Amino acid sequence: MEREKQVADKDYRVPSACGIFGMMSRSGRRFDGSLIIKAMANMRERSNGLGGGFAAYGIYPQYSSLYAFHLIYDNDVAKNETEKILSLYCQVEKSEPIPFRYTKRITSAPLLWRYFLSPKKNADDDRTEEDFIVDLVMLINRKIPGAFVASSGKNMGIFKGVGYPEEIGEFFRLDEYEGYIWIGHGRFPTNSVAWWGGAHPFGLLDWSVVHNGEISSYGINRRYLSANGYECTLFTDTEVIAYLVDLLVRRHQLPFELMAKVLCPPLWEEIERMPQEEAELHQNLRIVYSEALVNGPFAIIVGFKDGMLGLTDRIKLRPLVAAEDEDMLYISSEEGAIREIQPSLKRVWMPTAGEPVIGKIGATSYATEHYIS
Amino acid sequence: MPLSTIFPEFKIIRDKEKCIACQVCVRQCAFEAHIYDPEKDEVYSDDSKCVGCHRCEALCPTDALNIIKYPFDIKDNKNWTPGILNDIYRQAESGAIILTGMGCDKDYPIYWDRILLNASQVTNPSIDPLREPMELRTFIGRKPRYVEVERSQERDTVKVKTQLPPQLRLETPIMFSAMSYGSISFNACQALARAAEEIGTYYNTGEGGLHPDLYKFGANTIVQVASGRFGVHPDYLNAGAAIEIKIGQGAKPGIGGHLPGEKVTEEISRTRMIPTGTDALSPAPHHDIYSIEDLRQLIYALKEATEYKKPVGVKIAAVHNVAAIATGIARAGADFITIDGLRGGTGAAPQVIRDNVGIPIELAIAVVDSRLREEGIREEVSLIAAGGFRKSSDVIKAIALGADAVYIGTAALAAMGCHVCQKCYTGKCNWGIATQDPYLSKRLNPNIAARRLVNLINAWSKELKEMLGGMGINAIESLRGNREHLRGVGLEEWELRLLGIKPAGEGW
Amino acid sequence: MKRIYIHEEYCIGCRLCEIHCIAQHSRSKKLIKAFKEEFPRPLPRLVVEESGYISFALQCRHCEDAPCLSACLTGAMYRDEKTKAVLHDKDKCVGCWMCIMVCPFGVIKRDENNKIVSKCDLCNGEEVPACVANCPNEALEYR
Amino acid sequence: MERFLIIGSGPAAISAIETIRGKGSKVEITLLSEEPYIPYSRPLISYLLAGKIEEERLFYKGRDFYERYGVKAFLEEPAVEVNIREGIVYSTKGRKFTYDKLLIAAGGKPIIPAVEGKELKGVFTFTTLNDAKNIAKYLEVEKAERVLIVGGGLIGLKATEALLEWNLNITLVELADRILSLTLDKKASNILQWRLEKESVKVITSNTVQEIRGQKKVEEVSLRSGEILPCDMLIFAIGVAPSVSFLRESGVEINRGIIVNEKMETNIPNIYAAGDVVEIKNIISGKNQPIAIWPNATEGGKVAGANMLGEDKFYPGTFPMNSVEVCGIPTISMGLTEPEGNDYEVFSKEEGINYRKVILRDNRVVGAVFVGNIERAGIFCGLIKDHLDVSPFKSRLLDDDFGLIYLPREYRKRKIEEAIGL
Repeated sequence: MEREKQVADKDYRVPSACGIFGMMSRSGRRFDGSLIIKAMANMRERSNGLGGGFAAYGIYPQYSSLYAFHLIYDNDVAKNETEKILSLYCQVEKSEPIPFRYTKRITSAPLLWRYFLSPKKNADDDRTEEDFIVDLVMLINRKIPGAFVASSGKNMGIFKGVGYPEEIGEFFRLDEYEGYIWIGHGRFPTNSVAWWGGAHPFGLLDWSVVHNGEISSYGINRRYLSANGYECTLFTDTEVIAYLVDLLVRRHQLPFELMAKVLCPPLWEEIERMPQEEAELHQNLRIVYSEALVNGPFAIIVGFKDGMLGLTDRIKLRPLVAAEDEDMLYISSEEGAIREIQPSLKRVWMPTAGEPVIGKIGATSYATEHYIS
Repeated sequence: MPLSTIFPEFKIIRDKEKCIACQVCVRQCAFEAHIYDPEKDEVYSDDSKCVGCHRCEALCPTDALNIIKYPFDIKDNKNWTPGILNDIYRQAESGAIILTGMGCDKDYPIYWDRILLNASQVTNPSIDPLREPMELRTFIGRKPRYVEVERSQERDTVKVKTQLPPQLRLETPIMFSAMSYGSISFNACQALARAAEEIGTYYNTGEGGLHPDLYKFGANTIVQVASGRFGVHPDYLNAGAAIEIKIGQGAKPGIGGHLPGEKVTEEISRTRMIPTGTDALSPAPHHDIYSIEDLRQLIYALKEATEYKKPVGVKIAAVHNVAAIATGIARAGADFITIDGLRGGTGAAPQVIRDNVGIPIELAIAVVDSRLREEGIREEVSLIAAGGFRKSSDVIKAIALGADAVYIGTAALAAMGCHVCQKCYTGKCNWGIATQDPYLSKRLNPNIAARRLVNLINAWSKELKEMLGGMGINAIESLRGNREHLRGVGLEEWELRLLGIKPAGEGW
Repeated sequence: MKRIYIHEEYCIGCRLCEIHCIAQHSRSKKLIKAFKEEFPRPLPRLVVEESGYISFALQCRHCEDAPCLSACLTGAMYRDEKTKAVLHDKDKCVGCWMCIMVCPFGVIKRDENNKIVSKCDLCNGEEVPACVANCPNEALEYR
Repeated sequence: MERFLIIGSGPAAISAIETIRGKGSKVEITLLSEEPYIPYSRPLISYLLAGKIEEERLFYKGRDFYERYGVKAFLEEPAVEVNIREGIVYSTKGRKFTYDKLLIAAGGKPIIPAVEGKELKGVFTFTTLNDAKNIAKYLEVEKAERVLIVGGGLIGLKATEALLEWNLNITLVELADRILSLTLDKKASNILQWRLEKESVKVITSNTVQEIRGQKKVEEVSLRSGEILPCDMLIFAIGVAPSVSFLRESGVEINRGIIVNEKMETNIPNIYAAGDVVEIKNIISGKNQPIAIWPNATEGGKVAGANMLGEDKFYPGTFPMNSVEVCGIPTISMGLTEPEGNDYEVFSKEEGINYRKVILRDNRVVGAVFVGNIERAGIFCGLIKDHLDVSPFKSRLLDDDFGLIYLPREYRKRKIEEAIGL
């Protein structure tokens, strides 16, 4: 059990460097995965073959009302245990292996399975449907050795594994899927132990997160999440960010822009210069969410069902570039990767430290800097 | 006079070649250890009077003085040490409890010295605080669980709906712990107040009330309400930025306080609202708090009295059941909990209590922080650690263990000149700190003392920033409770478990 | 002009000012030597006053309107053009004590060995006078 | 250009000139002096006569004083008449000096009583440099050995002390029952008399010279008591009087000295006066009188000089004070030293030759005497000037460590602030 070897009963967090990429069609047009594979291949330098993956939104239109669970199993025992639990808590509409093809370099893989399901919630269960799903994901990840939920959102899926991202893309036959948002990740972990579940993107519900960096606030972010019901089982920084996003946006109902400000709050001296109302907002956010501040170098792209968000740390210790053409928004570690697939861009810009780039389906502007009157 | 077997603690070495008989030492020693002989125009010394405060040594213009430990050698004995024998001699002669000052000086483990910090290498750049912003600002007070905002539809605007309970804003997570006017001089109080104001932090009145001249520092004052209720009245409560109910003190858990009548000068009597010259006795418990619900009543009484505009906290000594007590206090409505560890200081305490009661602050912080988190109420209360913080690394380790801020007492006194001779209870502090004798207290120039305090805190803050930067962190809140950045050396399994840290050598 | 200011609330009566003043005006300017080997020992150019717990060191105030200047018969007492300090030229002094008679601070002394007066000279151009430099409690300030 | 004329070259004149030039004024200053010398310090003549200092040191303002200060000085040319209507001063040499503003600082003249034989050779006064020089010359030439000094006041004692250095046989005759009777109290007088007698000075009190006899020069004197004293030299030292004779007809108001107001103005516009020649307010008695002391002259000159420039300076007055050292015993006295009546409270303390006495009236210091230990005597000068109520610390006044520390803190603070012009 590779995962057990890594995780055992200890916290075991592996720092990594990465290439990240996100692209979306503002108009909601769906396109296949070959473009993002090409972009990721351009940033091969940023990976070392020990992890790659993609998230794609809009790929399961026929099951759009169901939760699509992507599972990675080490063995059949894990699969059987998991399916028992799934059928206990959910109505499983469809269960099938995730299609793949072996490539030159990827010649073996864990069991990869997907399920389309709806929760079977008791009437006296006062949890929201989403919380129910989150708890289910936590249960599987924590309790079933050798089973890992790679994604659990609707009309989206996460495809990831050990290998260079373009190989993972090929392996999962992503050119055969069509989505309106694609997020990619190539990983450069500092240790050699590789595990398919440990690759990015990391997902929960509709969230998918790719991340480049190492969070120096990890210890406290994790304790904060733990106090809020999120068990970090993967010991990756990405997992922490995904949970934080879920907590802040879904559960605490913060707008994306403010979620970004919780993760990367303005400096106190900046807050002091703000108009009073705005200063109060940011001060309160900082005080209340001090343990959700994500410190240390990072660049992330968060995907969600109607958009994506790019963000770097407070002092921009990791690269992030954004670009747009008529319909598309791109966010990437490197501009070259964007130009690889779209040489004629309307605008290319470097988001400043801690300032989110947010793209939403149907919206026209991406960067939201001063949205508070 | 029967033979005394007490031997001196210190030996005064006077270099006759250098001594110019200027008598600075004679004038400086309140214990009269130096005597001038006008006939011979010479100064000589009486070792038995020396308390080892080193005031004379510091002021001797020709460096003619050197105070050393008195060489008292008995036959080697690990059990019956000279110190233990001297205590026995003293008690055999006096029949009294041995009093002492400052914090426990015994050889219990100092966990700070067994905990190491992390730093970034390659995968995560360290941050240079000289080039990049580095934030130490800290808020003490109850925090809501989340922030609610109001979105306006027509314009893409957001307004904050959540109002925060009262908070103390600290520019650096270091405050000056409770030291009463009475235990320390007015000048010392003033220096602490001024330094707190300049730094942007807080000092604590202790249970000595608040002298009218210090009301102007109210915005940087935590006023204490202790079992004696000295100086407590509505103006006092409203003068400070926060209120701290003192249940216990690390140096003497379970023991009250006693300011002898001779120290109750006119000014102190006015400040404490007790008659001049009477002993100021603080009972061991609050006689209106015999249970946690009584504490809750007091907390809310104080909140009522201050219209819920000020955080109200509770200070306890770190004792065996500290975690459970702390959660009880949090649930009783306290906005912050101060935990004073084994090595916390005092102006006067029975030596036997000081040296034998309580638990180290390191363990107390760890278990309290963990317990509060386990119970999901960590954000409801801030945690202030006190008791023996000696340097910035102690502070940063305390924060990483889970404290929001720390109180420093002895370190602040040392910055003002204290040499930790432990004679505070005599009222004869030669450094002008723990005394009400105007001849002695003016030795503490509040301008100098405040400047030195500010320097110390600034220096520590710079060091905190360096250490944070090394860990790749640019805001102190990302370290608070972030025990990932701590590793233990030379600690037993159980100690690591209680501290919630991994042993050195183990990665993430 | 730059003057010595007295903060009596911080004077601790240690007399280090006096001791260092003596040394500063000794031949060797060295404390131990000045006290142990030089004779006669120079007079301190300041007075330390003490009563109960109050004390302060007092040296010539270098008054704006200095009575000693008006009283001096010999021109020994003069105001330094540059520093505005009231200085005393020992070669001109005949020891008539008129300045002692009029100095309201009582800070001009008889130097009986030399039959002239002795007073604070602000340490003659030292950056900080010795009394101020050696006050451990900033009870004296030079500004 | 405005023309200032100054009569006199003593400290009042000098300090007026220094004040005028110190303020940057470029007015024309003309000065008439009876002295043949550039300005010098008269009190120093006793040191010169004693051989303690060189003549050069008397010229305390430097040899180039008049040049440095741009003063056109006429030496040995005292004023003889002042015409206030024309604004003209006539000198002994018959010259006319016009002025816009006039300062009379003519000082005092030694009083010589109308006794027979006062014109004889060997009869001197002792106030000027020439006096000192003449005395010295006479002593050398005539080998005089027996000296009679008439007057046991300040000048007499100064002369006595100087002449002790010459190893002479000195007799001091004083009209009052003790020496320095106007300056010191009895006790202090006694101490000094004892000291003088120890130096073999014969002190005769309650007596005076009735006649001076001799062929060409002094040979003996007869005293009022009938005693005949052979002597080779006689020095009149019975005091000085304001030198005002040249003003008798001028219209400038004169009593014993010139009458001035607090601005040192005489009754005549543009005519000022200062120094020994004026009557100044004695702030202890409240009455005006000549107070012939050096600080009074410099202070008065300073105020006069400033007011001549159009400023508005006031001199509130002073009180008598003196510092005199006799044979190694310094004394300082100020104000009332031997008060009469019941209005006074007297504190005194005596220890060997060290003697201190302080006199209070209405809890204010009005006088003090110091003998031997004169340290910090000036503090009392300040107390008299400031009219400070000393009742809170009365009992401390004679303490060895008496100092500013016993004064009220506020007063002390203000005093220090005032000194530095705050």
